[in-house]
Amino acid sequence: MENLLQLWNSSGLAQIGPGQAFMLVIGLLLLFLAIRKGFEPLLLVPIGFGGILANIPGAGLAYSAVENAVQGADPALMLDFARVLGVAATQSAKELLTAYAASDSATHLAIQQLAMDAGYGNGMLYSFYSVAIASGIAPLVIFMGVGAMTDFGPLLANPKTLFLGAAAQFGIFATVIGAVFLTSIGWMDFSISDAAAIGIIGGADGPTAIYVSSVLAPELLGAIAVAAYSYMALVPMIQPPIMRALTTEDERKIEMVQLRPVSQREKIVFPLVLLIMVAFLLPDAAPLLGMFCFGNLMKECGVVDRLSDTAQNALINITTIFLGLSVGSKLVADKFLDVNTLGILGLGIIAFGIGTASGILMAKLMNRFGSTPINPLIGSAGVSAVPMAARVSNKVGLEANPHNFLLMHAMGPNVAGVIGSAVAAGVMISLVGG
Amino acid sequence: MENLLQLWNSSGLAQIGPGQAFMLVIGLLLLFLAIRKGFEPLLLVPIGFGGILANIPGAGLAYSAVENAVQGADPALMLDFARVLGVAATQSAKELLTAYAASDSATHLAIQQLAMDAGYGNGMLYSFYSVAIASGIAPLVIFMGVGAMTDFGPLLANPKTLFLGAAAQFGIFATVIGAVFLTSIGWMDFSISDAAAIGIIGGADGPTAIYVSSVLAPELLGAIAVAAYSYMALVPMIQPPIMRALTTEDERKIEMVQLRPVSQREKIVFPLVLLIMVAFLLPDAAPLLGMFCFGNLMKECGVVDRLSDTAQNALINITTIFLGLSVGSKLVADKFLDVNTLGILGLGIIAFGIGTASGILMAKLMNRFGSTPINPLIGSAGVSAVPMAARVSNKVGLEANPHNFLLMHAMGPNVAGVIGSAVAAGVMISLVGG
Amino acid sequence: MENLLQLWNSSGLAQIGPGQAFMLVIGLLLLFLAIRKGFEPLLLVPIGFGGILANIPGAGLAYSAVENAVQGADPALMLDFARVLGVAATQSAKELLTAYAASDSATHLAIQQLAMDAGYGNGMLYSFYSVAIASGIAPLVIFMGVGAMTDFGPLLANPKTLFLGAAAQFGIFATVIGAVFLTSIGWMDFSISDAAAIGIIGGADGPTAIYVSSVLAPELLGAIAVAAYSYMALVPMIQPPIMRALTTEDERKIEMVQLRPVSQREKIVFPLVLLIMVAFLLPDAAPLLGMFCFGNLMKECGVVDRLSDTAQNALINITTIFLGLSVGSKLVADKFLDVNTLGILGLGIIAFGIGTASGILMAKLMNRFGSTPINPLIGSAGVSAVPMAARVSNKVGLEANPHNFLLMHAMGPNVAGVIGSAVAAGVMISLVGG
Amino acid sequence: MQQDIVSQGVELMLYGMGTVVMFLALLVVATTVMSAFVGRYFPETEKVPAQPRKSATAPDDSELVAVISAAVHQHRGRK
Amino acid sequence: MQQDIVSQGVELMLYGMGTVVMFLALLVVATTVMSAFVGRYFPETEKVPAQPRKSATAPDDSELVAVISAAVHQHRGRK
Amino acid sequence: MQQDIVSQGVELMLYGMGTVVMFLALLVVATTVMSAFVGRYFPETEKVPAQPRKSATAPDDSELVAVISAAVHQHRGRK
Ligand code: NA
Ligand code: NA
Ligand code: NA
Repeated sequence: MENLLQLWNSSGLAQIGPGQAFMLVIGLLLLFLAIRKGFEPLLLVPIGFGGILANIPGAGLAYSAVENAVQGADPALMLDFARVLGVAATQSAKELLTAYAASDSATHLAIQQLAMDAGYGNGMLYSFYSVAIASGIAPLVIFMGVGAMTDFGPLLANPKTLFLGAAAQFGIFATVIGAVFLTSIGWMDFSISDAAAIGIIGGADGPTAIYVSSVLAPELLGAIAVAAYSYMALVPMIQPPIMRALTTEDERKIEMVQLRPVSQREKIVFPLVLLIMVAFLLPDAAPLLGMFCFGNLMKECGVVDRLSDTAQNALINITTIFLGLSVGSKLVADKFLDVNTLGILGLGIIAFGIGTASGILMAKLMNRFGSTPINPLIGSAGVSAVPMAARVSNKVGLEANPHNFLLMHAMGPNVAGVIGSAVAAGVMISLVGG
Repeated sequence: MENLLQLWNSSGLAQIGPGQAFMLVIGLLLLFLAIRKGFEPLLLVPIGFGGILANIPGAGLAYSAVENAVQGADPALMLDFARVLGVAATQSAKELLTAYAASDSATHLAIQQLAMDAGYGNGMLYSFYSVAIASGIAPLVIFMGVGAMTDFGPLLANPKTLFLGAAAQFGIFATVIGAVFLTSIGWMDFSISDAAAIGIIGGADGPTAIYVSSVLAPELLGAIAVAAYSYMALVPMIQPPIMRALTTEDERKIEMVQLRPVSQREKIVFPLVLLIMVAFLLPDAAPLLGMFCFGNLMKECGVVDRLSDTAQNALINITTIFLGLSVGSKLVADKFLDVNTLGILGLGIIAFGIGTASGILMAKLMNRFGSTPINPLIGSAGVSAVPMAARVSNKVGLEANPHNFLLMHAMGPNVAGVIGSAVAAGVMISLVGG
Repeated sequence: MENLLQLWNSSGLAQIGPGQAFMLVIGLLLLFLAIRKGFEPLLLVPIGFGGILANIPGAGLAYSAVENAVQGADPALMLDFARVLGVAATQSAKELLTAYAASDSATHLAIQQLAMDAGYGNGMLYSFYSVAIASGIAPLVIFMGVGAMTDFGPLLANPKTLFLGAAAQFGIFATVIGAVFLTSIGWMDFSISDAAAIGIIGGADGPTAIYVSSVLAPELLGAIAVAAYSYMALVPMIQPPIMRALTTEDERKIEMVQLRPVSQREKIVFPLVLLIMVAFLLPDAAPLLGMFCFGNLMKECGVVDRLSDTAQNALINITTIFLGLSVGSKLVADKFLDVNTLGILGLGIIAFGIGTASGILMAKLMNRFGSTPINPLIGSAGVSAVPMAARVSNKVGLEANPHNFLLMHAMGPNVAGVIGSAVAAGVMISLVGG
Repeated sequence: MQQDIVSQGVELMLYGMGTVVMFLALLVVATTVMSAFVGRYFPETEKVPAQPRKSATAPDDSELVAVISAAVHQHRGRK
Repeated sequence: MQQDIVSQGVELMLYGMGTVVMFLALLVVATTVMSAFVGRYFPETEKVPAQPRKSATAPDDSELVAVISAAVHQHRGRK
Repeated sequence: MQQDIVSQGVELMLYGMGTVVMFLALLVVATTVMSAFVGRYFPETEKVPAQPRKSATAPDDSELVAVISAAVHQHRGRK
């Protein structure tokens, strides 16, 4: 009988809260969007599944040993925790965790040892998160793989498109302003670090967003990653109206001159030039852009093809699986269900819109002062969201002029946008994260 | 001269004990069985090789830094150990290690620091074990890969075969009874946790057995894993006599109606249904079944094929290599050579036999009450041992009736058996492991 | 304004020192040699790139949290460090780090906690180094992959070529003498451990050199690895003059009898024979040779092809990427730019030369006493540098006699050299590392 | 050794086996309901082959076919 | 909440966007110079195809061709 | 610096080189014995090719052959 009770008490139905139930539905919804609607499935399938696992009631898969111990709420253990933390023994679970978060590393270790000795362990997803994201490694490895898949040819053929990639990052910083404004009027409660992490959604680059969040605002990482990947999937819906509103029919019809051929040697030297510039000007962007350049150099140099091949396949796939599940661990109800999450979702879409608009307006500006005509539709590709945004430019361009193939021209600002948002990430970590 | 002595003293011949010599032979025997006889070579080659490495005299590859320090037996260091552990300085090596195992995490850390400061390090296999198995990760990753290789089509076409998969798990629990009985009459010395871990051998599923052992009875893990994989390889010898004894010629001739086609959508939804049921009813099975369902969803959803492909190949292969070597580390003589190991080997084969019989008897029972005829030979496939057991059902069926192809019908109970033993694992961890 | 200053102060140009600038050039030079000249690109591309990343001023990618904290030089934190280390508060950064290195594990932990609490973290490359090399795992995994790519057929057909592989290791030990001699006359400052690690360059085997350095002389690892791989790439330039000088035209024309066919069973049993001999005679070589034999057994046994395939591809490639970047972290200016580095580079090339000569002289000696003629040119392949050295033997042989194909004959001493240097590694770790 | 390890074992068997059977029985129900629901409300409009798609290798197929075509040409050219 | 979080945000925007634009503008210069330099002093002598080489699979090609040849033979033999 | 680092080095050389030579000499003996033993008592009945089997790709062969057959058909159909 006692066993039956033990089984029932350890079952999910006996322990589920409304938040967890809601998050299970959210997880299923993400899977539906990924599988049925094709929303960035490589990330959203693992994230959605991880979100479901994280919210299994009673399993504690997304919690650390300490959090699991606090939820276990053994009175004697809680007394020990309170003693080590130096707080009153009457503190609630939430207050204990707050005191724990504020304590120093030595206290952390002592509390962890107490939790382990009492038989509590880290949940599976928490372990994945520690190894893959808290260490910073998974986004960097993915960035290396992305580098190994990126062709800088179109950018090298027309370096001026870097300006489009720069302009589109205005979406990032406009969103920072939005976040601090919402805070100043009391609707939300974001610190300047939070605001910077939220802004990076406008960079339209998944690994960069996850990397910045993991450094500046780990508690918002789940919402930021979900917003970034969802909106990247929505680029074909978000961008075209803005593109049409800001351009005239004539502008959309502009045909661009064919790109010059780019030699292999230029492609080999480019990642090194970029790396040296990062080294001299913005060391805080060195991890992200360094790994990106490394991947690209492996691809282009032609002598380490087996490494480049692995970076583009086995390694990035393995990392993606664990990155996705780890992000899912941040969808646990008591961290995700917060008014701030709504703010993040709202600000994220604004970031995409402003980035798109800035890119287009910069292209129009360059058209006014430059001699070579630029179709302003390629400006929107500067937000990155590689290669979706470039395809959108191409598609909208074809609607206006069936002989106008903008895809390769849009790939320039598209990869420039990746560099641009990594630079923005470096600046923000440098200014805010110190 | 002193150097020659140092070299000789550090050589294996000067240090080998009879147990290690015996275990080297066991390791070679496992390799022979794997390579020449085809006994589950993907696991038994690494396990056998790991077993040899673990028993290399003087190398200490399977020991932690602390164990290596205790074997080094430097008197000053042993005094320090005894002081930190709070035991008498006259304790033997074995007593010191027992006191260490019983001490709390803070003491563990202090002793480890002393051992490291004295120049002792963790052996290679010990490190592999810590990362791959003690963390729980390797069995889970393998389970994900197995999920990505599993086709639930036959099960979905005939869900009633889940009952066969349930019945065959009786082998697990009957073995628990056997283990506690042997303990109660004093022949063996198993705790209830040990008994549960031994029982899981009857689940005929390698990663589940390793996962449960690593949680409930890490010191028995080597014997349990070796038994599980050896008996899985022996399924074509163990099962047919039992199958023939419990069925009549007529029963073996029963032809089954062809399976209905199963739509892709059912296959996509099924792992989610299973996951939700696990979440609500048996959270303790969530890590195992969650990863299994995740692998299966990646396979079936059709939009993350590169992840599914990696989960089935590079990732599962890498994990298998380190899992096998890690299991081998538990074949170190002073842990493996124990009367309990004999008990485990004996109980394991009984578990397989009882599981086989239960599956067949359940099929006969269902035949009595159901309308659609079931060939009782597919009941034996319920033990899992995918896909060996299903092939055995097919083979024995063909002997009785050359037109009777049972393979696809037996795949239903076969994969049901995987779910069944993962559920059993969850129950046992929930009831015993708390 | 303050922000502009913060950005400028955090830029690389404001912080770069002459050493870092020089090392950036060295990194680019390594990349040039690897990409343009084909110098062992699989290792030197990651090493060179890692070297650049390590020397990005202000990024601290190659430093631990403690080193980064000491470079940050916050006065209050330095006072805390000095207090915990028990040294005077007036110590310089360098003296603090020396005191830290000399302190015990518990003090290490306390200092690390202080650094983390102050917001300092481990650099990316430092983390890679800890996981990949300090743990010993990466060289071992690469050795396993090399084992899975090695064909012992030519060695088994003519086991006497093992003597050539033994003789060529004299380069290792002659270099040890060179290193201690340079120390005794005061030109360099090497300990006996350092000398042993430097000697292993003469083994012409990358993973062995990295493994030995990581155990015996981690601070010299960068220079040793760069020397080892560079000279391996230079084998076609270093060896031929020595080969021609030590052999007569007639000797170079010697044609060797065709190798007997070797059965698969011999190939399966050989790694086990080697493993057992290592177990009995030289346990300290067990990690290296154990993993090597394991890889080879997986390849030859024919029943775990999917594991062997992964060990030769995805796994070795992933490991190579991180191994290379980790070695690059040791090219950080303040550790690499040292007069000892010049000594290492000089001694390394001498080691290659002596090894080559010893192999050839041993072949001539065997020719004098044996009945079967041996072309002494295959002796130089005994240094390992697989398969480059064997190709050099073949090429020089063809010059003397266009019908003389030595490649397969030279593969015997070539793989024998791998075993030989792994044995030498074991001896040195046993005698010096204890 | 506790005196009642046997009774512990029996308990474990009863509750364990009971849970396994109950869980899988519920899964039979859930699966049947799910299949009926999917079949009724979300029938697959396009014809899907009965066996699972061999799509894991899909990303390489086009490339593989190209290589093969080249190889076949080369192979013929050599004759 | 600090009273000046808005001004912090504005500052972050100004310095951040400024850095992004400056960095990418310098990169335009550096890239243009690099391309001109490479084109002038290190022109590629051999003709290189415009698209990146599909060499990632190169190490396996010979083996693949061998397997294919065998398969083609086998395939014909079966007819 | 200890005064006798040179003698330490010489010792390391003597013992080290001695061990290497001895170990490999024993390995020559062991290998020769092993080959003789295997050749006498466990000769391979089936004819095995001299070069190592290219079996690393074996698990995929059947699939590969299927793909190839399809490709060849497709290739021909296109003509
Ligand atoms: Na971007
Ligand atoms: Na089972
Ligand atoms: Na060597």
